[in-house]
Amino acid sequence: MSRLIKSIFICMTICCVMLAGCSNSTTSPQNNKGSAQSNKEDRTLTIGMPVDMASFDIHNHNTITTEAIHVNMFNYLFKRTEDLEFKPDLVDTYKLVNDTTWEFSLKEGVTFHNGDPLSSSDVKFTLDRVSKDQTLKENSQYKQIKEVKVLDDLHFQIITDGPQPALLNRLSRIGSGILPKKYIDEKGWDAFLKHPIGSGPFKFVEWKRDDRLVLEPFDKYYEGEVKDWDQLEFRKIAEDSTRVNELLSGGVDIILNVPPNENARIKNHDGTDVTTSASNVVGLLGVNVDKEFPTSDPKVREAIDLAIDKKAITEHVLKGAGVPTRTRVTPGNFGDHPELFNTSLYDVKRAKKLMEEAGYKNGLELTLHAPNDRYFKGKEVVEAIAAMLSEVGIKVNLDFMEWSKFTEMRNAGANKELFFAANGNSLFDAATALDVYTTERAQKELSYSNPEVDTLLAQANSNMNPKDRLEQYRKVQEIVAEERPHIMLYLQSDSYGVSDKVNFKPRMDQMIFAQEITKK
Amino acid sequence: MKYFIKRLIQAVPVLFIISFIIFSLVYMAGDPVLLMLPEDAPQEDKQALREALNLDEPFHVQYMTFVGNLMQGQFGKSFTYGQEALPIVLERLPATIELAFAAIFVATIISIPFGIWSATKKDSLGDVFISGGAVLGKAMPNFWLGIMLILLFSVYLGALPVSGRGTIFHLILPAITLGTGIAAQITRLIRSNMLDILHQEYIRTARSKGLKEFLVIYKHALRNSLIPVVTIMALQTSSLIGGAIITETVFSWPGLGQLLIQAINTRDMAIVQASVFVVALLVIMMNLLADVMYRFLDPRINLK
Amino acid sequence: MNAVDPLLQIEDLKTYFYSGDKVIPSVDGVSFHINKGEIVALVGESGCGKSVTSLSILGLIDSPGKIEGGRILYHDLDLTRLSQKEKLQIRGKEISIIFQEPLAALNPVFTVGYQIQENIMVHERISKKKAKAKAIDLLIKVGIPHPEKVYQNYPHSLSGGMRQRVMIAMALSGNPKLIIADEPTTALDVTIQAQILQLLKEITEQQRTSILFITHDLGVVAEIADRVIVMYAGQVVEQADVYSLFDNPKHPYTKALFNSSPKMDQIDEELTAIEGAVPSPFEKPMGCKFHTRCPYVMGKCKSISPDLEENNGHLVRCWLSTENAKSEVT
Amino acid sequence: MPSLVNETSNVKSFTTRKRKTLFSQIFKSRTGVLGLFILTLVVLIALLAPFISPHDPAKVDITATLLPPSWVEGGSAEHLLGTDNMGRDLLSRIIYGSQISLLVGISSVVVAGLIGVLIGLVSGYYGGWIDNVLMRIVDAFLSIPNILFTLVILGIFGPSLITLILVIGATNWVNYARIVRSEVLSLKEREFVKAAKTMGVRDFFILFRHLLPNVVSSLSVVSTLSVATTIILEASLSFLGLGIKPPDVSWGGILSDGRDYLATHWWVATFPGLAITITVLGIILVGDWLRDIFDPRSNIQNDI
Repeated sequence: MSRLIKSIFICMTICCVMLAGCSNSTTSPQNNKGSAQSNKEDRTLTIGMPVDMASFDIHNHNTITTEAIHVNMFNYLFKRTEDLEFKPDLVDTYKLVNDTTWEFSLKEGVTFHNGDPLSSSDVKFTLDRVSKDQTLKENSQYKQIKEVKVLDDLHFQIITDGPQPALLNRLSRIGSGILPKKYIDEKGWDAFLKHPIGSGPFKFVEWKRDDRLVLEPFDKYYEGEVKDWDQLEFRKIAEDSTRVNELLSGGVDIILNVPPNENARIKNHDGTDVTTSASNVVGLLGVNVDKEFPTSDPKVREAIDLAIDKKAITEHVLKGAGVPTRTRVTPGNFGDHPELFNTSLYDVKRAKKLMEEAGYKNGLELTLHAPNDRYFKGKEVVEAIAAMLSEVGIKVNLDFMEWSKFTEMRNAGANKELFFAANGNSLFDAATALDVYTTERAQKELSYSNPEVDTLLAQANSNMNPKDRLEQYRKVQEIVAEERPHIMLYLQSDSYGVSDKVNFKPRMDQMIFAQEITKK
Repeated sequence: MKYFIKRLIQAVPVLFIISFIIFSLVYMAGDPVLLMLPEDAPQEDKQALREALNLDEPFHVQYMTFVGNLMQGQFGKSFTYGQEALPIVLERLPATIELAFAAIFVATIISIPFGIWSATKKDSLGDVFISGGAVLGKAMPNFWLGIMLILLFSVYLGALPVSGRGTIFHLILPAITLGTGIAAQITRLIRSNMLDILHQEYIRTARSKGLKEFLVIYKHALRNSLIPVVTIMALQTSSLIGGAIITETVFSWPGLGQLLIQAINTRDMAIVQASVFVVALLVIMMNLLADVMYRFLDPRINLK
Repeated sequence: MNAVDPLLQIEDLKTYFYSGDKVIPSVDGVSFHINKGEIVALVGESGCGKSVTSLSILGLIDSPGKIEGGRILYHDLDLTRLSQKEKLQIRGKEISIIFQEPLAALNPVFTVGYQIQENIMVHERISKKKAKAKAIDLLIKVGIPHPEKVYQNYPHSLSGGMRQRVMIAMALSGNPKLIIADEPTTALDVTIQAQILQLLKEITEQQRTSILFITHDLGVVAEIADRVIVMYAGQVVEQADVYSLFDNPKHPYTKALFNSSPKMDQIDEELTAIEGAVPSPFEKPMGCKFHTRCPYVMGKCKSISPDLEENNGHLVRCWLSTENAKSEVT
Repeated sequence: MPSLVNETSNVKSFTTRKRKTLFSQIFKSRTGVLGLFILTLVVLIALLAPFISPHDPAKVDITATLLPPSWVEGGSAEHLLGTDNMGRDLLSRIIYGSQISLLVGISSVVVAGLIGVLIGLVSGYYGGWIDNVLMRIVDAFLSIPNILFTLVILGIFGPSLITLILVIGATNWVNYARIVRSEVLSLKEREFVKAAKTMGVRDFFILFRHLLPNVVSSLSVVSTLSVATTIILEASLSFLGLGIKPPDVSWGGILSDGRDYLATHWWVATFPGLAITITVLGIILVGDWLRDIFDPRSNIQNDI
């Protein structure tokens, strides 16, 4: 008994001494940390992400930040260049055999991280999995692929269910990273998830969930081993201020999603800067045009559009990190409509008049749903909109919801007049952006249906003539801007905090190609 | 030993009740199938999955299945991770426990000297400051303190890492953040215990032996006043883990708290169930330990 | 004074307590002495200042109390003027104390053996092993069976008598010249009480240790004491050797004590039979402190406090006996 | 028992006996007075919010965001404490925020109190298997950390003012149940209850007329401190994104909004943080003081 207490005392004394030691060493931490870092961490590129990677199942997630990591481990058949042109990656040559058959040849000498060569059968395995298994989240983007035919080790054909003008877009985005068939066949899918291998410039070291993913350069990468870094770390730092502080204190080299209000702090700090890049994420208000709601009246929708000062929002709320837009298909995407971009309508007087004409002289009460903590400055934007709408006599009841509740509600079509969303476009093609206006997809959350739009989109989606296709998409955008099932607000841009120690140029598609990031 | 077994047996119905609470919550959460399948999955698939998950059975049947699985340590697959939930939860547990222990350690080294000083110098300026600080420590929201500490120690002084888990340095700020509240409480507890004990006759006896005042206080008085403190510390497990959820978010600490918050946001109920159950089990075990320890530390109570 | 060989001499001791702006003179000008090898009993009701007197000797008066005046001479040393360090050398070594309630006075979380050993090791440079052996010797000396076993025990697992023996062993461990026994038998039943008294007697005889025996039980006083000091409301009211006091108690308070005291073989009780209550410590009466309860009260008693007057080695603080003495003389 | 301890404690009880009226008790404790003063002030602010608030707390002005307090360079007299990230007047928001924060704090305590007192009374009075079952339920609730429980429920049902109050109430009742039960256990052995029983007074009457009034004092201590806990809990929930939703304003909400601006625009988070800290401080002081009055040696722990 007495010995027990004695031992507790001794333990505590030891701990005290230890802590005293710690606190002593922390008084001279600069050299302490400096020395540790200069030896080891200087050759480590650390990137602070707002969310953890979702999974190594590249077919079963739809988060861009996860793809941004995966591009370092897996190769696509095609790669988007910085200007968002398509460039063959694993593919050497390709040709269109007929409207539904494409033929490809693979580059020679590409190997997976375990040394196995990458061949046509790996491509078939990968694309078959995502196009056949309907439970996968990416299935809808790949079910157009009817069959993958292996011709030989380096040659294969892709046969689609109809003309697929956007096939190359599909082959260069989430879900298209080529997986190692042999490795997965031998070890099983779960083993792959625990220790994934790809053919990319970096290979897997470890993943501590909610903490960090560690990669290291792959020495036999077909374009040559990455020399600037010994290690690549993606750290999850959810809290905005913590992420910024981590950058300022030198804990990470690059951070994503810099909140606008922190721009000045990062810029004024020695050794860090902010760089921005346009994205293709558009903030918008979804409008339920169902008869039961006043928003079924086009005048009300127009009044709402006119009452919102998008310029003020981008300037004051987003602090410059956004551009007003009237369409979802913004520059950099196929089918963009330059006339509807970087412009907005704002006319409070006319909005008031429209409200009067629509019979809401004494005001109107609307509900605006918005998800919690999901979109960039979403809460502030929505609050600003509510304030602006109150100027024209529209009282907005804000309904902030959990993300899961929010999606559930929209899937069920249970949303009321308005909801706020910010949608991206991983395909960089108008097809995905405008698909939501088809009667099939719009009937629930938007209650919107326009036969002309349906026809135009159906034609465009299988139109192999790019010029006609462009015109069809532009026409749809004009109709949408007029009828307003969505009231477009702004195209948001992404801000990155970057340490002066690295060269980093953000990309519009938000991918982080670490081999392109170099040391200064 | 007998007592220990008795307490252990008492814990069984408690675990059942917890399983019932957890199950009811999830039952009320509604149909998970919508979240588990893609939006446009065909109706047949949804129905098939519902049947596979027994979701069409009445409440009590579903509950019995749940308890059956639970006894085998199965909470179902997490749909975000695509794995059995329990191993995922257990994988995070060490990080949270590490943080909790560090916080208790911080709380101990702050509260013992402060509590004693406060009691021996009752009503002095120091006592007023310590007592005031203790109340303040409880009144401050945790996350506020955490962010302030980061700004001060990491950004302005550059002395400690901002976030993440790794070296002992990474542990210091989160441990202080989480430990402050407990330190405040224990300081108050030690102070009032010491005040009580310093008036005990055996303290006078110790003095009458010619013992130095230091020994009188740190040996005779402290050992007595620590007995309830040890118990209280173990009983703090519950609020400690609660506080860890917030601290982990501020410091990006990859523990149970962050996992849970995410699981709640994505409605990954398997993870939610598993983590709540694991936490509850942990708390029950710590309470048991507290009880046993109390009996062990205090020779006045006979171990039967 | 007829001190042959005074070990301890208290002169005009004043120990006051403070509460807010009030002063409580718990010990108000007490003087007496203790000779070598002598057992002196200090008698009085609860709150009369006996315990405060004993704690003053050891310098154990806690704030808000303070020794405000007088001297406590131990040999030639004034204990009231010692530094903290010097006090530590006196306590447990030269003068030790036995408290009334051994269960409260022993630290519950240490073994009794350790607590005795601790006292030895504070005052002697001695190895742990030797200290332990010495502690066990002491346990044998105070008549504890299975001392090795008892050494390992915690106070709560011992009987009341055993605990008090442990306390005595602890008090003896420094070979003190003076033991203050603060009602050491009050909490014990009669047979154990007798044994403990016997033990204390034996110790004084063997080691020529003096004992200041504090009690309210006149039966115990008769059993053990050589000399008796009666205190009331912070003052000594009567002092005499045990025979002269028992034969001829002079102060009305002492007389009242005798009247209310239970007989030797009766179960010990608090002395409640005296009319009235001890005066409030805040509002001590003018004049003789006992006049509010005294059956022989005179006009003079209410205004002027009598002095302690000696008559044949018998000291009394009472106008009545002063008058009597005067009348005897004249 | 003539000992020093007794003499001094006699002195103490003598003084307390002399002036034991509640009114003078208040002013005996300086910290108690301070606490009471703070509380009164906060309650007054909450009640008078529409009259003393200089602006509409929801009035957004995106051209005047993040203005500093008026005494800082760049501040305007228009906005005494500056504006937040949406250009809303911070002072007005804090004034109005007191309403929701107090409302959540007090109503959830009422909810918890009602459930807890009822269960505690029944459990303690009837004993036996009822007590056993109820206490196991209490154990189960105790083993799930409060904030975790609240988070899960709010995650499932979505946070609104009403759910928040109900959920916090439904998870906090155990404290009351335990305290009431233990008090009832000792009370029911007392003469007046036994007498009532033998006289055939109905249980309902004994419970509510005889037992309830006797547990009010300890209840008042616990519930006071619970209000403080709840205010902090609400802030923590806001921080985790599950607190009060706009347009309702709570201190926790303002504080949590302001955390992104701590490094650049300190006032946005500092003032609501101060409001919480000061209010909680006041409540704790009052709670401590109530405890001292009702039961100086009580073992009620306030677990914040």
